[in-house]
Amino acid sequence: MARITASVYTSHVPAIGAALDTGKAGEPYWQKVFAGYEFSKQWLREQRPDVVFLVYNDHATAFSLEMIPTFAIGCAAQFKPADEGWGPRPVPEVIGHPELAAHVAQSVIQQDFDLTIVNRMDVDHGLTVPLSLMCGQPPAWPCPVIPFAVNVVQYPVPSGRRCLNLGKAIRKAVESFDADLKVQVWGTGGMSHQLQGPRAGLINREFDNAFLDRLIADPEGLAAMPHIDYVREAGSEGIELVMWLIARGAMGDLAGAPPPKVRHRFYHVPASNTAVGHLILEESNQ
Amino acid sequence: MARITASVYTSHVPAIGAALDTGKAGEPYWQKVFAGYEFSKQWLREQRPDVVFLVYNDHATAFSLEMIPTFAIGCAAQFKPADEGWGPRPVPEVIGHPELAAHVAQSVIQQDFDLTIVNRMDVDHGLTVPLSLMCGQPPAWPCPVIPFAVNVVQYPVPSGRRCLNLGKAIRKAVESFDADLKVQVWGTGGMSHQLQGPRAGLINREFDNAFLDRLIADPEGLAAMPHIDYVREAGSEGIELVMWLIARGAMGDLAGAPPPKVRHRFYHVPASNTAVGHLILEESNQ
Amino acid sequence: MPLDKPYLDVPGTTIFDADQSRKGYHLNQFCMSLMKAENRVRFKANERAYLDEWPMTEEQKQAVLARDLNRCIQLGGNIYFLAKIGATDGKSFQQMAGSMTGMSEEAYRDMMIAGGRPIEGNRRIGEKKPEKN
Amino acid sequence: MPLDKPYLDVPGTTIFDADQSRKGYHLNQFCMSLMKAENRVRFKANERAYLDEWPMTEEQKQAVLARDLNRCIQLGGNIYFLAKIGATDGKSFQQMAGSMTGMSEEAYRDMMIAGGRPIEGNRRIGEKKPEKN
Ligand SMILES: [Fe+3]
Ligand SMILES: [Fe+3]
Repeated sequence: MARITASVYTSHVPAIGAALDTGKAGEPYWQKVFAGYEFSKQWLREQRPDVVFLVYNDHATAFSLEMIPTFAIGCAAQFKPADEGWGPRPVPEVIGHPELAAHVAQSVIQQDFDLTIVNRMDVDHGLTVPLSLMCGQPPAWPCPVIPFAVNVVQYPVPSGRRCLNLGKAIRKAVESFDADLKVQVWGTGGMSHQLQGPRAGLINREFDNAFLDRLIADPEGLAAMPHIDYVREAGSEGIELVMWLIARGAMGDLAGAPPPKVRHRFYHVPASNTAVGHLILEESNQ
Repeated sequence: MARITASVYTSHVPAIGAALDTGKAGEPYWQKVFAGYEFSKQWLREQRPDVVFLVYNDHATAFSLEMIPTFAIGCAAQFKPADEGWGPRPVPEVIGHPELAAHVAQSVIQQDFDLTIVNRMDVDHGLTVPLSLMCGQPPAWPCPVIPFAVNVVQYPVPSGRRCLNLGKAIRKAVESFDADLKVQVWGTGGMSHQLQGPRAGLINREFDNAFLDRLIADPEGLAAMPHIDYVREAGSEGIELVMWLIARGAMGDLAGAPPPKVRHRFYHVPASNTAVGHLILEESNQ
Repeated sequence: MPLDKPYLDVPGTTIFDADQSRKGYHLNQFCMSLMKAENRVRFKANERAYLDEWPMTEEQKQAVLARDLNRCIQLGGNIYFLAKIGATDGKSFQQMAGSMTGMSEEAYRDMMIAGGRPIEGNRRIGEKKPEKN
Repeated sequence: MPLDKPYLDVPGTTIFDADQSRKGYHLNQFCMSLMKAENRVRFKANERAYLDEWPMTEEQKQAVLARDLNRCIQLGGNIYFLAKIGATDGKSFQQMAGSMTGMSEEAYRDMMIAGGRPIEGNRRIGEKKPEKN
């Protein structure tokens, strides 16, 4: 049977992708960011999953205002890096896992999550920057990826509670898949940042670090935090952090297993407008 | 405050639209169908709603396999009748109600239904045939309509229970809208029919009439019926009947009010490949 | 396949699930293209050439050319998509549905007027049928 | 408007909700069109003519021409859509964000390097600020 082995959390700042793609990764400004992922790249090589279930949000790229799905699961065989206005990122195509994706879709819909099934979509920096941070610049990504897009652009976005429960449902779905696969769930976006209006540039270190603490030790409590707290404390785009609760909900401790091991934790300000946060949690019964 | 005054249930067979549009409505074959809606047209004129919330399914018209939303709410100001392969039906444009639609979307998403918001879509016979049956052939539809599309094309479709609960959530949403509107919820599709394979043409009168009985008197029990029973007993396309539970869930008796009044009930076989069922339930405290 | 499929014992019926959808993706998207009048014209002018623009299997193309809807469904087609071929050919939904049953158009229409195909004997594969239908 | 909006007291912040989305629909869809290289070329060649192809309000068009992103947001624009204008102009997200704060590009960048805009004094409209920012 398939099983979830770890969850990974990381910001997905577009400027990080741009720095890599334009050869600026060696500059001191960016070195401070990439240094936080040195451990992670090594860890991913050692703990290489068979599939990554990657939770992210589309930034008005694949989804315009014509159709805004709350939750969309990518069931295609491949996904192209999107042209977000300055040409597609020069990174590998994303290879999907249609069988597992379809299985998760079926299982999760039957657990009363009203997914939108997507068979064709380009993926933007929300998905490709975490892959770059965790894998560097390989000629191909190390394993298939299932893109799972969450609406955090138009209010109301799904609640923290809904996201945590969705993670639990994804775990059940993965565990009922009839093949011996190691699956990681990644939650991306955040941490505190605001890209709009006179308050742009907002950063809240205390909020961010408390969020990381609670994500590790008190996810059920954290899931009760209302949207307004994210917006007020972490900036209008800080709301992306609700997506981390999907990955957290997929960990075994919420289904009765022992708490996960914290393998890595990193926090840095700034990358462009954003506070970068990163966490790796491993199932302790690995 | 807005309130729900009634729910209407009806099949939405495309051939009924074609019969009307090509002047065949007077033929004996079709007269037997339209006769069942004479009362309903009169009733609708008398009980004219300010908005119809119309639950239907898209038949591979607005949604291809690229994106398949489980639940999609139409928030646009207008919706064009679709070209389903033989040109658009010669019926009026559908005028939406963007304010109420957006309010219901916000409220229902916050009640943990993961809607897809749609701001541009053409509507097919699933939506326009019920309007034709209930309104005849007017130069404009009598009121704004909020299209609510449910995936019943690709398995798994949402469960009966999920649909009934969605109806309850829609009721709460409508009742918290700050304008004095009379809203009807319509559930469409069904009844028994199968359009594919050697079993095409299946009709099950007993199942259909029991479904109508239970929809009136035991919606909570009916909501527990699994998909396989719809498919086995009512044909592969009979699964559309789950959508009737959304309209039923919006009635007040499930929130503590007295049972609704059965204003009209009609059943006829056949219209093309399909058993036609039709029901009008009125809130008793009108 | 690891998907749970409680519907496999329903006779003469193919449920359009994720596996079917994946198998039939390009077949169904081809059908969808027939919703545009200019594509209908191009398809009718040279069916084979139009089909060759789509990454469908040869089997799928042959099934479309032969208008063998049962075969199309086996190969991943869904009836709501396949209906666009029927619309292009000027066929009604009743003609299309009937064509899959092995019955003549007239016999199928008469069966519907007489109340449709009975459920008895049609619930499960191998079930004893009380009458021929 | 009957939508519940608990976020109206957050200073310098516009939440992109259904009302904003409706107001800004065509403005945002115009922005989206700039994701295609040929549209970027056409827009740059004659901005006014390109904007006139869209059913936007005159105010929205003026705000785009002036690159007044705060005004665009007021008129229903969303930052992820507006970012396509920035990309067309060759601006980074940091330059775009900074342009809305009234700060110089340099001052904004330095603020970010120094740890960003502090939360103290920025939680609620009218809140006393412990320092100028
Ligand atoms: Fe983001
Ligand atoms: Fe239908």
